[in-house]
Amino acid sequence: MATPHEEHTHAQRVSFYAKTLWVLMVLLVLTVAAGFVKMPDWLGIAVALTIAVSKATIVILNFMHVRFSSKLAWLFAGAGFFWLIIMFAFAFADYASRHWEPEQGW
Amino acid sequence: MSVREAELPLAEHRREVPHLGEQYETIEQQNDAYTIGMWAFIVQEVLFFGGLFAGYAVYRFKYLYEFVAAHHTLSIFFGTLNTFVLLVSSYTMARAVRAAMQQKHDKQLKYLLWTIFFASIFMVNKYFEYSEKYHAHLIPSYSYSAEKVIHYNHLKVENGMVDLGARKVTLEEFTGRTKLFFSFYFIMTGLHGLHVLAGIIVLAILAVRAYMDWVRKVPHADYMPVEMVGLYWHFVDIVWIFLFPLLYLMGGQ
Amino acid sequence: MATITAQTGTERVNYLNVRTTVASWLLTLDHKRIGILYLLGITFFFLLGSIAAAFIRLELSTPKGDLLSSDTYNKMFTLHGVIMIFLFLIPSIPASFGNFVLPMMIGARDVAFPRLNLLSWYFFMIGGLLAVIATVKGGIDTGWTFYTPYSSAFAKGEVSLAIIGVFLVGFSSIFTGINFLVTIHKMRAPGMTWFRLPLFVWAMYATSLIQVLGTPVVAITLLLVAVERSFGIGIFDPNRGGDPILFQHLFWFYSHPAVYIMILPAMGVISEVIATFSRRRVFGYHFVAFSSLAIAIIGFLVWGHHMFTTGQSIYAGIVFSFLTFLVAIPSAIKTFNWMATIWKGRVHWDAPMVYALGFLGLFVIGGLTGLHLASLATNVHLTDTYFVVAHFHYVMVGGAIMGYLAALHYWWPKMTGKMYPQSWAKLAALLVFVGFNLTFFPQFILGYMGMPRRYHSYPEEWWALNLLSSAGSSVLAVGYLLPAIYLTWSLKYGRIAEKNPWGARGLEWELVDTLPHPHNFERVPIVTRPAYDYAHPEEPTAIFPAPRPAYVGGGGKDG
Amino acid sequence: MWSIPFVPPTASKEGETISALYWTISWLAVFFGSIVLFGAIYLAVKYRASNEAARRSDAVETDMKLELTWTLLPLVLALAIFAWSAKLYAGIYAPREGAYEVFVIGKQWMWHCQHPNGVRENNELHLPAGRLIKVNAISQDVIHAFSIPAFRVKRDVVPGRYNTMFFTPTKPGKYHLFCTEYCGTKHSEMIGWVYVMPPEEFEKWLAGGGAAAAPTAMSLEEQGKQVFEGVGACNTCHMNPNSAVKAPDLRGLFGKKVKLADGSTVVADEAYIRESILNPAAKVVAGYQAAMPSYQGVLSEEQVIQLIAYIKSLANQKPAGGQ
Repeated sequence: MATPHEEHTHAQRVSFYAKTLWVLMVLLVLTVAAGFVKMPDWLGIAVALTIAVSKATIVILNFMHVRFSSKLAWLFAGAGFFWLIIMFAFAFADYASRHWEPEQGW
Repeated sequence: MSVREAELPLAEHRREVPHLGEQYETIEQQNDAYTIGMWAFIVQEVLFFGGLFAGYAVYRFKYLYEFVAAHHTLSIFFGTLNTFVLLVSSYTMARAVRAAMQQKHDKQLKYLLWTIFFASIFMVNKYFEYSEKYHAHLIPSYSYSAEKVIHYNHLKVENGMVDLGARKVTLEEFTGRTKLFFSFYFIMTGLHGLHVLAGIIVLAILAVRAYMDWVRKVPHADYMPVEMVGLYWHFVDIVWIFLFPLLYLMGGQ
Repeated sequence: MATITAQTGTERVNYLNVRTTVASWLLTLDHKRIGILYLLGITFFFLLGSIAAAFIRLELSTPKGDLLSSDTYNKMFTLHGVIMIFLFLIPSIPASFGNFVLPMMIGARDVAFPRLNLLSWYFFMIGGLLAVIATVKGGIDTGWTFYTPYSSAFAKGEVSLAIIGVFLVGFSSIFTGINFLVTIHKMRAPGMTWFRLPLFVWAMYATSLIQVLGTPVVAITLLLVAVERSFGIGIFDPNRGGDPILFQHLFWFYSHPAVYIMILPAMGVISEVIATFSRRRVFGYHFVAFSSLAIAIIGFLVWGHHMFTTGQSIYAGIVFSFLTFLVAIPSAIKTFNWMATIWKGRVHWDAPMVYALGFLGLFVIGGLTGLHLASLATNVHLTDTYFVVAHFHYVMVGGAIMGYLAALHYWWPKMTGKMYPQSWAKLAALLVFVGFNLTFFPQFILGYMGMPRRYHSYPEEWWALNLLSSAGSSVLAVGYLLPAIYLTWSLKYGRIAEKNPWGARGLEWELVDTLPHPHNFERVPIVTRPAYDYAHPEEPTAIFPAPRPAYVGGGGKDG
Repeated sequence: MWSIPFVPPTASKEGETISALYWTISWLAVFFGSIVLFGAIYLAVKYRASNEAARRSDAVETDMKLELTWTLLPLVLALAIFAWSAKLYAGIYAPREGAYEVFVIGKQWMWHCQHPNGVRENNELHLPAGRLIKVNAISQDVIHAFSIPAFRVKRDVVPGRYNTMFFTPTKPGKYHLFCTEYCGTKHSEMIGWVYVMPPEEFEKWLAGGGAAAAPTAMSLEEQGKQVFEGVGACNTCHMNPNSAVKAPDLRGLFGKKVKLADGSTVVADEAYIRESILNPAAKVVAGYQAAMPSYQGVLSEEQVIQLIAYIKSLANQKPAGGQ
């Protein structure tokens, strides 16, 4: 029985956290830079979201220790965002397809 | 048989780990339960903010020009600074959790205080931003006026029509739609600010407990509360990571 | 609570008499006491909602609508809707019986977070109190759906106060959901693998998934309506640039899965009751278990069938209609499996079984009329008519409340240590069944004839059917009063229940004596047999290990 | 004396097919419902504990064949119903050509219907039998729903956008009209009547200015022309050879594809024209300036509908070159 003292904890080396912070800083600079580049609206959104998603995943995996915790934590972390996608997908399916009138006598 | 004896005979392994709840058998079970419980709470928060993001996305899709005009009044400097501050506070929080896991209560206290410090900077920035908006009548209540937005974007307004370059909209409609942007701005950043405030209060409580553990040289204190608040704090940072590009940078406009 | 008279000379300690001060009840962390507190709370709100229902049926017994003014009538049906859905149906089985029985079923001493459990009860009572205050201060007339722009721009009355009340009750439901998710994952006794779990626990797991994933969206949507009312912004008000259909999307994203929060626990109870009183393991255990999960997940993809006529695009309507037909299949699987369980079983016609058969009859009618509303063309004609009212009452009252009554009669001896008169209970079940059909079947006919919902006056020719429906509702009212009478009677004068009155399998019956110990089990049991193992009555489902001091079982570790 | 009705009148072509669908689903429901209800009771009685005669076996716990049958059978039936109902649904809401168009405006607690020739009715609607009807509905305040049970059709009336539906009344008669989306205090008084008349009788009624109801004899187009030249003052720019501002020619516009300034093309239907009147800058035609002022708040919903009718009447004229 693991005595409570040397329990296994997810604590990592300091450099692990420092490197994560650096990567996040680089991505932040990237986000702001992307903000000033003139590009069509949908591309702007795509770029901004990919950078934000990558920053969020890094924070979840490294800072929130999901990388080292049980499969269940992965499941819960993923479920939240997956349900968000369900809500966005079906709501936008309605808004986007509102102008497609099926042709006559369909 | 008195009530006291009816309590469960205190199993020997409970005495060593005082913070083990009665309903749990082992400390791993309790730690896993706390982690999963916190993640369930974060899933619920993701969907709570998700509803707001869905509403914002629909109106951004419908009123792009007005939203772009309105977002120019937000200062990108403050936005970037706030993101920087929150990222660093996430880092210091992770260091605090690490220190707690290693039972180094002094370093844990230090990093908790750093986290509180950065969080307070975030709130101070927010205060400046909000007060600046208040003076510009951009708070979306009855006293809202789109003057600042028009002035800021140098938009021409003749006989009640605002010229947005690609198209023209009546002043009354323009005010309504920019007010919609600011209502989403204030609700989303306000709700996020409340979460940061709640985070500061809980961090303060943790700091006091860390100090007590440090002073009393507690051999191995329960690090789970610090890890839980860490999960909550990283989530609050993630919400801002999505808020910043969508509100302040509007994706490349 | 009445003090329980001694059983075997020395007074055994149980969760009721261990401490009997008021503070011990209001600050309790024991999941069983919180279950009882919830039971009292929801009974009070069920009474309130029923009074509103009585006024509605009285009003509709005459075409002219002369008993109540139209404004009061609107407030009555809104009150009936809000109270019955948010304050009774959603917490009814999960919060009261789930809290009471779930930990015992999986061999745990308590839920994962007892303090969060108590906080959820206080949120529930404060939210309910706010709803009552909003009613007393003038009431709201927006309907329980709070459709904008009426609720945000045109409705007078205490809408914001009622919304805060519903917001708090929503969070109480989220906390219960989080608690059960973690309890089922992490607190199962050793040996209690996922496929040895009773089906009630599977149903609770699916319900908690919906509570955690769905409720926050309605919380934020109603918050936006309240903010819109107080600051005059136009998020859902088209005159100020908003979009009312966006409100409907966000509202129904939660509110349809919410109806599965109401019915899934009842299905769990029915699986338990039918298995126990047919003395047979539930037929197709895996199918019934996974259909609970399927309902919970597909339930999130179908909300558009509430919006077929609102101008939602035709293609989105077709997608939602297709998925709505899919979500009906798991319910069909469950129903047929229940029937197959009764086939070749030894059926004991005790009171809970009579309620369960009533559930089967009414739920199947409710479920099948859902097909009329899932199919696009008939939905156009039937939506917002009394056909919809009859459909959801068949599923909610015929399904969820019959399941709730079955649970009440099944676990009553476990909760109070007393038995109730079986004959009165069966009569009550019959009365509820007959009264219910008399009340709501005419509404199907009225609905097909096009009588709109929420009308306080209607054309002359529909008088007869409405009168029949109002008459039926009085029979239903008597059917509901009977259990209240003989159950409270049994508290004082009821026969002392023996340890396993129904001869049921399962940890909560075999290992826990009639009135459970505050900590359920002396030591954590080891589960050896799967659930409903009536084929081997001699082997207990779980055994207590030899008393070794530092037993480390570690809950069902599944990673 | 109490002739209790159990079935609504069926007075439209769509109504017949939807009733057929309704009764198919109902008989399926009765069939499966009785299997479950009476089956469960029968099994519970046959296998009651006290009846030792019944053969019992604890062996069978699950039977894949049985499970598959009662999964796939309902699935197949459900998909059949789904396909049939989807087709009928498109029949009601998908746009169709050559319909007699009626404009309906719902406002708190009354219906206001307008015929193409200018006849206006409150809480009443006269329709010709046998012709395809297109109802174009909009609300001025909250969400209502225009529901005629006898035709088995219903459309939510949402403020800020046109919702349309198509049906073909067949049996002449007087049928109920209800508001079925909760809209406030007098929601249950927002009712009325729909009269279906034989075609020639309907023409006579229409020509007579709708007997009691319509004060003016002018048709919708004439009223639209009046607004076009009068309060709207649209002819200062449109179709005016010597106007200072270059504005698109509205002749031959309705129903055609229009190329917009931002490159996309859109069909000039009612919604496009209404939006171009109330918010002209939203969809600027290619090659033109966004110079037109908005008429939001200047023209009422009726006047907008009259303008649309007038512009539709110009649809078959040839646009003068060059404008």
